[in-house]
Amino acid sequence: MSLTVNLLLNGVALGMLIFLIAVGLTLIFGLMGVLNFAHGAIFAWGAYVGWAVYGATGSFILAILAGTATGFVLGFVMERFFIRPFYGNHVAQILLTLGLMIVLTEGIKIFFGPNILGFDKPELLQGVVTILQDPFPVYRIFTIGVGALVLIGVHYLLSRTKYGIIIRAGVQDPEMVQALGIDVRKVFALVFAFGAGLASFGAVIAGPSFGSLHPEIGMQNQLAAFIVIVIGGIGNFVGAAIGAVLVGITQTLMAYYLPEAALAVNVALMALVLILKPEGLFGLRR
Amino acid sequence: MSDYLLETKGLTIQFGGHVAVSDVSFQIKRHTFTSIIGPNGAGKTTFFNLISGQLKPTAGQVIFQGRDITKMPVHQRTRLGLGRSFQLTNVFPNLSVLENVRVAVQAASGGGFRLFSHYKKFHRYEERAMELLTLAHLDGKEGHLAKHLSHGDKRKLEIAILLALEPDVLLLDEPTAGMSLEEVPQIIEVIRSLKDSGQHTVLLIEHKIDMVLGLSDALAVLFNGKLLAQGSPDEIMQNELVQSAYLGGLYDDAVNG
Amino acid sequence: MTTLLTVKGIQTFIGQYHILQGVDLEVEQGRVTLILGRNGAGKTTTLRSIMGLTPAKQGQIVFDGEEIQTLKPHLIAQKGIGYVPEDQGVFSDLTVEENMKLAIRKLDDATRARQDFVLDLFPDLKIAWKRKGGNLSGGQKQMLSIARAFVNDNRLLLIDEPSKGLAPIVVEKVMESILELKKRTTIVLVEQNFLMASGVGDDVFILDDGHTVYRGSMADVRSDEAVKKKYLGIGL
Amino acid sequence: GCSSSSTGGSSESGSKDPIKVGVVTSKSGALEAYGMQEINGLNLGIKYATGGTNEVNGRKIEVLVEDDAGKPDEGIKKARKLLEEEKVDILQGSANSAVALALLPLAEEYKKVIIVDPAATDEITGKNFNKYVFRTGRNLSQDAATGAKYAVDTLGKKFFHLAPDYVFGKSSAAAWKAAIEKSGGSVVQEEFAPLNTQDFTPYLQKATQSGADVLIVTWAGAGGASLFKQINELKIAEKMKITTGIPDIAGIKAMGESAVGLTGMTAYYHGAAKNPENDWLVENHKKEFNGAPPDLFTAGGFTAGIAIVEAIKKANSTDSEKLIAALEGMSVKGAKGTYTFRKEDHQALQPMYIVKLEKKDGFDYLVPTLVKELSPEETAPPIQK
Amino acid sequence: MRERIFNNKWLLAAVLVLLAILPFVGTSQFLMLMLIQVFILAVYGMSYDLLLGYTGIVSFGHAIFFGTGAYSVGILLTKMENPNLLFVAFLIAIVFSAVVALLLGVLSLRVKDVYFSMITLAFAELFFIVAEKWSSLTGGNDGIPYIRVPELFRERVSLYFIALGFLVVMFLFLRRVVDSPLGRVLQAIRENERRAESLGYNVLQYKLVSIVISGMVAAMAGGMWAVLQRYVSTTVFSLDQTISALLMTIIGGVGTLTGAILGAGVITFANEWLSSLASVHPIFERWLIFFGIIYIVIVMYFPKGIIGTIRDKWARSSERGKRDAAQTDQRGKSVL
Ligand SMILES: Nc1ncnc2c1ncn2[C@@H]1O[C@H](COP(=O)(O)OP(=O)(O)OP(=O)(O)O)[C@@H](O)[C@H]1O
Ligand SMILES: Nc1ncnc2c1ncn2[C@@H]1O[C@H](COP(=O)(O)OP(=O)(O)OP(=O)(O)O)[C@@H](O)[C@H]1O
Ligand SMILES: [Mg+2]
Ligand SMILES: [Mg+2]
Repeated sequence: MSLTVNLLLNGVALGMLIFLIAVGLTLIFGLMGVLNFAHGAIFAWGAYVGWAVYGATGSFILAILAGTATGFVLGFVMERFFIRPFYGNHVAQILLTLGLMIVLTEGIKIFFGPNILGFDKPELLQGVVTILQDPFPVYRIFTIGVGALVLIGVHYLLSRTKYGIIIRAGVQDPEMVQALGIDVRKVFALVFAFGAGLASFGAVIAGPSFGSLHPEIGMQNQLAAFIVIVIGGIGNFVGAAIGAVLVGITQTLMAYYLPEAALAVNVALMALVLILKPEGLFGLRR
Repeated sequence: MSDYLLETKGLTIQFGGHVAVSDVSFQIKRHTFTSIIGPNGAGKTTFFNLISGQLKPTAGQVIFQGRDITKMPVHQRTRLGLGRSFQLTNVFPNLSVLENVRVAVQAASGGGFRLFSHYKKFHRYEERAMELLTLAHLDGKEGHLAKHLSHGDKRKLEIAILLALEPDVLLLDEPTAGMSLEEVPQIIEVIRSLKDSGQHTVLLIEHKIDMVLGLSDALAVLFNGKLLAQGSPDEIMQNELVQSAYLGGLYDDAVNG
Repeated sequence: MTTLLTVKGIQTFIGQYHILQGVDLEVEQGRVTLILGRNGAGKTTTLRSIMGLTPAKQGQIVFDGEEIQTLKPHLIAQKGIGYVPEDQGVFSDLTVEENMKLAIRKLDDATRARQDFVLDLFPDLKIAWKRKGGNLSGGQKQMLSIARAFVNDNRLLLIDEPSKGLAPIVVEKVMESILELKKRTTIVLVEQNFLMASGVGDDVFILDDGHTVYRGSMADVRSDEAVKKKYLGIGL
Repeated sequence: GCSSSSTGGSSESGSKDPIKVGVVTSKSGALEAYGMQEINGLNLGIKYATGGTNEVNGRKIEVLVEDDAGKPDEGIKKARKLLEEEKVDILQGSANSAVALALLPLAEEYKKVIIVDPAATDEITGKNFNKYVFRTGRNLSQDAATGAKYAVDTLGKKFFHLAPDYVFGKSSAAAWKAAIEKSGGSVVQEEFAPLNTQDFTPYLQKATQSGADVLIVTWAGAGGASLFKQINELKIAEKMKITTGIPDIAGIKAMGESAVGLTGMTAYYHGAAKNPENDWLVENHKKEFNGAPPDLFTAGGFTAGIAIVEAIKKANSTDSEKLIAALEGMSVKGAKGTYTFRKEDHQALQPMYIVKLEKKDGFDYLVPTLVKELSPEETAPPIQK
Repeated sequence: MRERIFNNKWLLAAVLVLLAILPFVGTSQFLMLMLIQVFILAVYGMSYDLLLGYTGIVSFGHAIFFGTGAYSVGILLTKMENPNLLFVAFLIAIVFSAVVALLLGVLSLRVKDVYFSMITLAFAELFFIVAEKWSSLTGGNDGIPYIRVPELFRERVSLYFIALGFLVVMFLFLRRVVDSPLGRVLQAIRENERRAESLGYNVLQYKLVSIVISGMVAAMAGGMWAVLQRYVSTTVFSLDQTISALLMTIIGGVGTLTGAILGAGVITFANEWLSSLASVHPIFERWLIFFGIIYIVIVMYFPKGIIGTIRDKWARSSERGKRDAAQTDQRGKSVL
């Protein structure tokens, strides 16, 4: 019993971590439809800048702010100068964002070196609490909490403001949105930057959880982000969160009960979901 | 074999709580011209979608040439001889106008999987496609990409594609909407010639009542998904409800004069 | 009478194609100006050029004394110009409600009143309020598109073939409301349905092959069989 | 294509053409850092063995480096380029085991000696050996022999092994198992986790439940730091002993405080080796690279450089057959002391270390302090070819 | 006709003649090696273009076929006593990959758009994982070295001509496919799947045919790759392998076939050139960054790929009257 609870809790924590990694991408890929292969690189930049600021100031809050700002600015620049002409053009997006991914990743190696770097948890969030006889790290509770807050915040933003519908409409027919008097380009730029900011925010939170950083860290987690979005149903923000938790729990349980297959969990789960439900768990049939 | 070429029995489709087509039983004789009228949202297009297979009914049957085709996929129905045009233009945007029609001609002659006969050898297809383009007043535009056509021209292309399929039954969904005043009569002529040829069975959805009256052997009226009335044009035009709820005052002249 | 919109010799290219080769319009305040012409004449492109969607390369577009031909579409729209495109431009992933919400520029009491008005005009939309735009019938899409333009306090409406796909009684209602709206706003109408066009139109411009080839009043056109025959193919 | 370069004619000792050493290793990709250590070590080794002249028998030694980006296909292309375009006399590489394995047939095809380092898979001097292959780097069995002997002697008898789920992890586990059983211990459970695992809790839970005394962790790459942080956080050390292969300095640094007191084997730490060659290496490395000391794989590169020079001197030629004859059974003095290329499989037997990570003033990482040095014979791997 | 310039018989024949005399004018062994790589990768890229450019489906699992071909040939050549049975190995590889393609198509084609991309990616990952885990057969990450091939395939010059011939035959074959009635239907499906269906075409069947043809061609390219490298490892199943097909096709221009050939050339030579720059100046130590910049520049200045964009420019310069005379316009636009 306690083992199962412990595994489930860890699964949820892992899921929330994946959600934090994926949350920015749910906007950029899920909502705006941009196949952004540079997302992981933005994530990595957020983590590295967060790491550097944390190391320099010792303040985790400052680290979060700086990391988030980095992503926001990168996202803004990327949208403004590169992505903008290519909305709806997946073929061009693939090439473009792969190029940006390489540039950003190499940039990290130039600024921070190719070696792995340790990222320690802030004092306050270290240690474990005991849940049903098993130790459970405080930081994971923190992760779950932050994930939940982000989920609520972004959900609120999308459902209570016009941004959600402007984007959905703008993806289909940007001209018509403009003809309705809305500066769709500005909205897209902001949302893209916001998505990138969320990615790097998630990165600073995830960094101490990983314990270490390396330049490929974004790439390594990018796939999982795409996977949970697809499992949840592209464009469904809450679906992505549920997908993430599902992946987290499955991963943890498989690691324990069927480790031989652990390597294949993510993709196998995605394949299974899509075969059974071709538009993802909560996706809309188009 | 039954007397009817096409028949629906209790055809029904429900979207969520909304019954778009409700228990429609409807028969069409071979080589007749039937028009379907009814207010917006009455279920006319949905009814077409059920016949041509784009949608699957929640209840009821579609019977074609005595066969139950309710579960048959779209492409097989087309091959059986059920062809349709779409209300909202539905063409191949990045193919040339000629190629749009040519692919349809090719479909009609079943030449899809051939690999080792170069398409250029299919002069017949191309010639046939050109004939149809001329018929639809699109000659001279065969080289344009379909997406570059003006709205009215796309409508014409839609008709040319349908004709290329040489179907036994033509399902026409507002074929002339958006076509210019000048060309509407000519397209109507094309449709009339189909009727006169005695080879085709036509089912037409149209809001242009004068056009409907001039062409149809029979009229059917859909209201809120239900088949309200079916009969000769004269009979239907006498119907009070049709007059008040569908036609309004504007068309009094057209009907009576 | 004041001129609200003047289009002077605009030339518009789409890609490499020279579509408009000199189109002139003068739209008087409080009147319904008709643009007629055969398929491919350039009517839609003219409206799109006014909206800034396919900007004119040469020529002038003056709205209320201000040149707007270089402005971005959203700024043009914000000047109080509403647009009903010929393909309806309904957002298929959004519900009718969201489509309306998106269109409303400023949600005040007057707008709410206008929204009630259009929903009374098109009760279908009320019924389909929570349905996705993509699931509407052809006519319902047309209604939604018109409703989006009518709901704002626009000074100029550009309407591209509104009658297309609408049942006769609805066409009649739209005509009535256009005649009603004329009191508050100005309308440019592209229409192939001559019955409708002649019922509401005041001034007429006829385009052919990217040029303005005729201008006159509705009464002129109605009585001028030669013009009708030459450009509109009617009166046969 | 194999006829093109084997009779290059540059093997006469009177020739003044430079001797070309072609290096194929990772200068980009996941193992970039290891590749750089290897290259720096190699250059210093040649410099050391030639007394700073970079010349042997009157000929200059030229080192040509090509980037394999961690991809075997790329490595093959680069090696062919070096062999065909540059007509190199000797190959050296790679940081990546797969690349190294892919290069072996090329050495045979072009009849050129390849000095492998730091790639560690046993197969290089085992199943896929050919006579042109020599290795200065230690192999997985040497790692295992080192760690296992110490662990069985001092930590416990029953072992749980956690390793990454791919060939490297599997071969490591097999090597450890063999070595542990040889020393009289037993492996009660082996678990393989995906290389990019983020949450190790399920695996660590299994370890504590397995009844083993000792947890062996074999982990290459970035996940290691995170793994040790979780081991620390979940207080696994209170339940069982832990041992591992100690990574390079960046890796240790990334572990942070979590690894204090961790004991394990290592192939090299600059503070552990005590010999003149190492002293020279440390001094000159620091001089050349802003005070940075040589790292885990610098030693192997350094020794490879020395071996190349010594072999050429001994053979008095760059002819491959003569070089092979010279290298077989040859001993060179390298960064860790004496390395001997075993005649049978050309694997260099070499000293190995057990170290303990300790906090020390003046260091921003836990310093590996020598617990025990094992002799080349003690850690000699089985001959597997 | 201008838009056919890149399919122009004479131009292509000239290039072919040039390539054919290359080995006799003192071309280095290494340059020939590079060209052999280009030829083989070009076939792989073209096979992808059939899916992406002509059928309009974005597969993220193309490596499955390349890998299947490479491993089939690699393993069979290692196991078979006689390397001269090469063609048997190829035959088996082709049949095997056709079966794989069929199964894969049946499983994934019911899924649409990006979902299709992702499910193919999932299958590719599964293939990769199986190859990693089944190391007794595949050598896992370490791979299979020492693959024996017939002498004719070892000799650089003869291999050069074999690879060139392979490219030419595959190009002619694929061009025939895309210009055949079948190919035209595929393009119609790309443009508007639902509409093609209502014309009476069984869309699923056509897509399956497309995947199977594409898969078999890719598998042959994979087999040739194994022969060239005489080494196979799991990288042939990696996402990178798929991405390289994508890159070659997009850089050259989707829906052009010749674009994939050019793309293969650009990538292979740019890679070689940039990675060698590091020895010229330390500023190029991070040479990958320039690779990234190349991608970005190509997208910005050749949004439809090099050949796609040039072809468009040509079309644009022609007068309006004859506009769009091209049978098809390749979409740089969304295919997902
Ligand atoms: N997929 C769907 N989901 C929900 N409602 C739908 C769907 N498809 C159609 N409807 C609704 O069903 C009704 C019938 O639509 P249909 O398109 O058949 O009307 P129609 O008679 O063709 O009207 P029009 O003359 O305007 O084209 C409409 O009210 C429409 O909103
Ligand atoms: N995107 C485009 N690219 C190229 N040519 C175009 C494009 N859109 C329209 N055209 C061409 O421009 C001309 C004018 O088109 P426009 O849509 O303005 O005509 P229209 O008068 O509105 O016709 P309709 O009555 O059919 O709607 C046509 O010849 C059309 O083929
Ligand atoms: Mg309809
Ligand atoms: Mg128009």
